[in-house]
Amino acid sequence: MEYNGGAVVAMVGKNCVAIACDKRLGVQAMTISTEFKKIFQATPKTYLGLPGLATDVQTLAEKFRFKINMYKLKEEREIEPRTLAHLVSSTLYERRFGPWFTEPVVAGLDKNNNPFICNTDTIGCINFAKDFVVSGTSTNQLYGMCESLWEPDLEPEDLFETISQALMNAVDRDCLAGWGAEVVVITPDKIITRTLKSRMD
Amino acid sequence: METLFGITGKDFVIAAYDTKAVASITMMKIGEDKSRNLNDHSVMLYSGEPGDGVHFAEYIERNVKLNGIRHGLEMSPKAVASFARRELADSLRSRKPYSVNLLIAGYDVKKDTPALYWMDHLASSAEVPFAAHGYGAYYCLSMMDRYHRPDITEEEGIKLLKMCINELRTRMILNMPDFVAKVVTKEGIRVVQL
Amino acid sequence: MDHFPTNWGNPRNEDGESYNTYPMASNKVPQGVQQIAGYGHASGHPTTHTQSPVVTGTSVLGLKFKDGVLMAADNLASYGSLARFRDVERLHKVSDFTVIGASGDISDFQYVKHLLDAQMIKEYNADDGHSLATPHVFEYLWRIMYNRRSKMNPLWNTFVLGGVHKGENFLGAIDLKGTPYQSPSIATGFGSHLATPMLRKALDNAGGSENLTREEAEKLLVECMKVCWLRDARSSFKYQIAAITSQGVSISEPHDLRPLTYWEHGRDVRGYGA
Amino acid sequence: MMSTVPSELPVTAPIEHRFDPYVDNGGTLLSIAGKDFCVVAADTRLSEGYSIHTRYVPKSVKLSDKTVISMGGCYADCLTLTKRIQQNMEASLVAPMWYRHAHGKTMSTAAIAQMLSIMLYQKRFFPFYSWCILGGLDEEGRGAVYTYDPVGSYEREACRCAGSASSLIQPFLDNQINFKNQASERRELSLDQVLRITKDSFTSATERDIYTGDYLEIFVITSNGVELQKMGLKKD
Amino acid sequence: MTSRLPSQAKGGFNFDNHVRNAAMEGKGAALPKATKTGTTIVGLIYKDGVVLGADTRATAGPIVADKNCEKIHYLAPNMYCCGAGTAADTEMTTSLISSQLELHRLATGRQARIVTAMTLLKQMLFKYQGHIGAALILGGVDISGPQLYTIYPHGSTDKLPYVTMGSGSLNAMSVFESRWTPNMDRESAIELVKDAIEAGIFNDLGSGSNVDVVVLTKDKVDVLRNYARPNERGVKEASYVFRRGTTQVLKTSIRDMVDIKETVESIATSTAMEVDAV
Amino acid sequence: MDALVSKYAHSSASPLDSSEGFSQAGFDAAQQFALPMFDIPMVSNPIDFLRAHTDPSAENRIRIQHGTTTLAFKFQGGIVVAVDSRASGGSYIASQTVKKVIEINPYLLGTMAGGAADCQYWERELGRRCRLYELRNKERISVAAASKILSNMVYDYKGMGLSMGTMITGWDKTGPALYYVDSDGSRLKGERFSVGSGSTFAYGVLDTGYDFDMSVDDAIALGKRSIYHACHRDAYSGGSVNVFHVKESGWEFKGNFDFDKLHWDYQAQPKGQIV
Repeated sequence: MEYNGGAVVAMVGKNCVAIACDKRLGVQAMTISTEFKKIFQATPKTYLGLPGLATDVQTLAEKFRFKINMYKLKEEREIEPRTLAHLVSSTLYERRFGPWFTEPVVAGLDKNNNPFICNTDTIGCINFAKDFVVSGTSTNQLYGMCESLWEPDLEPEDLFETISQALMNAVDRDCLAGWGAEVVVITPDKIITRTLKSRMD
Repeated sequence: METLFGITGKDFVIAAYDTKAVASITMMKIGEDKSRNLNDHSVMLYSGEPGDGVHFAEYIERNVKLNGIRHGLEMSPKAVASFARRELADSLRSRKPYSVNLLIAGYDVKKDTPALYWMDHLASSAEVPFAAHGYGAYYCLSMMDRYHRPDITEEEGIKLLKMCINELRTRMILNMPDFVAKVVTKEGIRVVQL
Repeated sequence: MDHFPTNWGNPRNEDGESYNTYPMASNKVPQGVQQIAGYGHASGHPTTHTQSPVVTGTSVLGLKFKDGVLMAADNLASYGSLARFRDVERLHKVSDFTVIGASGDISDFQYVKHLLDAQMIKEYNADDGHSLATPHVFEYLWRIMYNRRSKMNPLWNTFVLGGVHKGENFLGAIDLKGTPYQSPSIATGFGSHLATPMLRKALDNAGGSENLTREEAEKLLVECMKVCWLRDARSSFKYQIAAITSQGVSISEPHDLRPLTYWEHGRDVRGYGA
Repeated sequence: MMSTVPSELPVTAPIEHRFDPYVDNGGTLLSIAGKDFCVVAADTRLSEGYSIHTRYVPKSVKLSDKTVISMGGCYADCLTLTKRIQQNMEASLVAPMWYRHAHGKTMSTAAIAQMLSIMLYQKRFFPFYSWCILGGLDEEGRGAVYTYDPVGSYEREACRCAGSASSLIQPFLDNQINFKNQASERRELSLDQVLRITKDSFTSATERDIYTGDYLEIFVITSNGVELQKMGLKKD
Repeated sequence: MTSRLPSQAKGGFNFDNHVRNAAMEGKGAALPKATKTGTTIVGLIYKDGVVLGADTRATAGPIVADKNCEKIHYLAPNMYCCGAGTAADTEMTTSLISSQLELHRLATGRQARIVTAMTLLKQMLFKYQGHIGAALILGGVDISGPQLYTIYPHGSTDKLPYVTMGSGSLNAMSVFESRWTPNMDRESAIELVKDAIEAGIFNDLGSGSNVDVVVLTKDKVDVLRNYARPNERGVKEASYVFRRGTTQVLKTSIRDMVDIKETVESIATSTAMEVDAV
Repeated sequence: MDALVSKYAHSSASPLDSSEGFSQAGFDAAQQFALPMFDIPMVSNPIDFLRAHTDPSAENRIRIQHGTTTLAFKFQGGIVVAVDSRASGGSYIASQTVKKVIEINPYLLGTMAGGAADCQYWERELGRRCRLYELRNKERISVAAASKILSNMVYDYKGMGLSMGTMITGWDKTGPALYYVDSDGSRLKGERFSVGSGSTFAYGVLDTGYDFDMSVDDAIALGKRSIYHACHRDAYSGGSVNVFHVKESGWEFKGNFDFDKLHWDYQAQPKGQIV
């Protein structure tokens, strides 16, 4: 986890969800890239966040893309976020004794446009939350921020402000995360992706 | 200590490597080629565990060429990088993992853009405007930050590279022999002796 | 200097002496280093200390109530898993209004008893009209414990001190690392897991120790002792209770827990499921 | 990996080969400086491992009408250090004359701050396991917060949180007190606002940090002296 | 080039990453922690059945990862299982056994017995020699009456009228030892379980938040999720909603969702389907 | 009077466990000039003890804060000193506002890399000694002598876990002087130094942009820029940049520049020509 650094957070708002990540790729102390995104679109209204060891992030992103596409081909429908969460969980638990070093986050709207978020630990224990989930090297900082800032039923624009402030202030207290941030707000009728202006140290 | 550099510019990529071959405390050879041309528009530089680099690079080279012959299409740098990353990631989970750091420099003929991929021994890959491997990175990344622009010319690129090498020669405690640069453009791959 | 920041501030591995000259020859000790801790014996061999308890007592319980403080402890001193001494008194009267209870190493407890008694005698001899009250004994005991841990030679005990001073009830504990704390209820050793929930719950229900009568408190403490005996393998059914009120200290004769326990349902327990 | 079967429960008298003189007793403290006030707050839980020794132990001590010290970490070390500070405020370490008697005044916040740094460094090779925050008013009557690492590196800041939930609360303070990442909103905060932020910091931290909880003690230092407020936190 | 498709799950654990992870650990990289349930879980037998109880805190080190997780897992219609230890292990183990029990039920055409579940669990855990860190309390009612078992991570089991597990087990046990009696009625049994869990919640830092209770009798199972909520969050003193536009943005892209509505228009062929029945 | 003090200072000691952790030393004027006193744990190998408790894997880890990228260089107009302001404990950023230039006196500056407390304490001690030197000799101490005092003091504790990598700069009779002193006992006189985990990044920019004959403004800009680039690439450096200029009349503080602002300012500017 600490080798490459990085953080992901997801939050529930009123009929919307938001997921955000930092953009650093480091090798321990040295920053290599500031354009390394850790969230991936799984379906039109579901995103998957994968903070952790960069090589596993990339391998798993490919793996999940494959699995999600296979699901779509077999079932002739998009995978539901809740189903995706279980897919993630069993994929990770398969490696119970040699885990992938990543703690995935799933955020999206289900077919009835109800918000869904969850995260899992490295071996696939799902944590279904109704407020927010955090993951990566800045988890402590993010927990503190979200616990204080989050409130129920935020409109998409307010949710954007809250999740952005939570993420930026959290990674500003973490040596290994930061260097830019990206926020995706998913609402029933649009997806708003924003790149934040943040500290680059 | 081995050092690799990569710099992209307006219409080219420069990939440079030092030509040292070292065993234990002995310099075995100067003038070693640490690169492989994967196809007409991509080149791979490697450093790391002796032997692993050559074997891995040649393995990738063969497969990239094979792919090109089979499909009659040249793999883009991005495809090459994805393929190499996946192969390296898989090898890490095998009994005999390769331990190599890579730079893949290429020119995407279709998109008409240069591309540079940085990859470490754990198979984390990132597309970057410039990159370095080895201890040299600790001195030169900041210099590249300082002087690099997306639209530099090839001449400026070589100049920047020379500045970096010069810095290593002043600051690094190890003997820094010659570097060789490969320049990838739309026209193909050229070797530039520095 | 090592340029990697996570290594800063701590000795580096290469500082580990390859010539193995530790303990340092005294001329190598920097001039400014204070000798409170020394480098070991003059012989050149390091000082070694007992680093584990030998004969031990288990939990001590303490509870404040309306008019004072109750304490309880069983009479067993174990030697590993052997019930070695079955009539040891682990509650000791320090002064007219102070009782100390000890869990942990019994010989260390005896040493501390000696320290406290000596201190009390000194106070008595001074004959200046003052005597050390419970908070003062607590402070003294804390310094002893902290000082010993700082010398890396701890007294392997957790002490509970109960008393009454100027109309205030006092109940505090100090562990082998010199951590002092006070609380309306205290349980050491295994009792911290078993008895603490019961004591805290009873205090919450009563709305504080000032609403707890002596009868209620005593009943509760006996119940806790019973639970401790049922689940703590290093405990005994024989126990004593000490009461400290404005009237002074009274330490009871040993009581027996066996008549209070119920074993009938054990008849239905057979096997482990297979 | 730790499992939670009873046989592996921590027992208070550990059997180990090497004596570890330190223990982390948990707890969180913070201090915020205002224009003419300073707030020092700490929870009161004293824990070891998964056990709560006591729900109420004061982690902050009033040193003078202008200064309050708050400490977390190994409670025995913290309390010893506090006593030493109090002793030295009467009798200075360097020259054992009674500070108050020698100088005819109480030590100023800045003087205590420097003294504490030296006292901590004195134990450079056998450190006090304690995070200290010194809050008070400076000579001009402005709020001052001094923060320390365990061996005495110190700095004056606007606000700081230390202890087990420090990494949870500190970014929140950066955001709300120092207006980090929202520079456009910057304004002077009143005592009332600071107290609200303090309380919310602790209620939030209590939710997520298992070592923080029970009660909250807030010392408010103004030119009128030191005032203590208490409030309950969750007890689980 | 051979097919590079990721292999589909074959079942069983995959150890491919083990060598690499061990190598990384050897180089000093800290391995991430799995979520643990510090946990107090209890169970008791009363007059008509079994009551199971659990707290709802999941921890990752000193941090609460989930404030209201479910630790009482469904196994079969007549049995539930409380889990303590590594959260993923308890979750996966119980769901695996649950599906085996369902298959067993379908194969035999009978309600599964508690002892069957217990045996499946202990055999699985024993096989993994404690590496699967699940400490379980299994309770249910079958033809031989109410049953209560504890299963330890190494595969040993116990059969007792009242049991506790997890880091708060001793706290909860003190409540049982002082107040449990045989043949309790439903109300007092639930109350006792609640008190035992609360003893864990308030005295063990690994346990916290709410009390979940499941009551199993011969005919009925009552899942009393969040039966008691003794730890409501403290009310916030202020709202921290930011003024819109506080956060500085470099780039925005908005993608609108387009609803593709497929409407099927029926073509009027109303009479074609009529069959002359004459 | 001394007798009275010492009587009270000792009277409370009990014969059984005399030292209760409080200092009970009597007054001794010579102490003012002696090396400071430190407590050592009473174990056979105190260094092992300290290592065990400060190691990242220790159970109750004592996290000692550390500071990071610092540089100083000589040029025709004196010396420029530039530093970042981040202190981290592990990967947690403990502070973004640390003062890493220690003002020993109006003519001497020390920088701070390594254990923050080590630098602060010993450079404060150095300041005291420099003042004593001035009082005794009625002239300012030379930079060479000051750096030697520091080097000698910390060398006494070599191998015990101190970590200090500092640059002592100032202006004395010989003109501007720059010394690198570290806790291993190195003391180097030089023209251009950078210390800390981000130092390599700073060197890269500093070396390529350096020219002895540069103007004061250019020198300050170069120092600022070098630290900025180190902060950008190195995770353990950041916060803001503090710049000082040492000249004949003493040092002058040239300002504190927040990294965030610097970054977006530099981004807006055209990049320099490759020289």
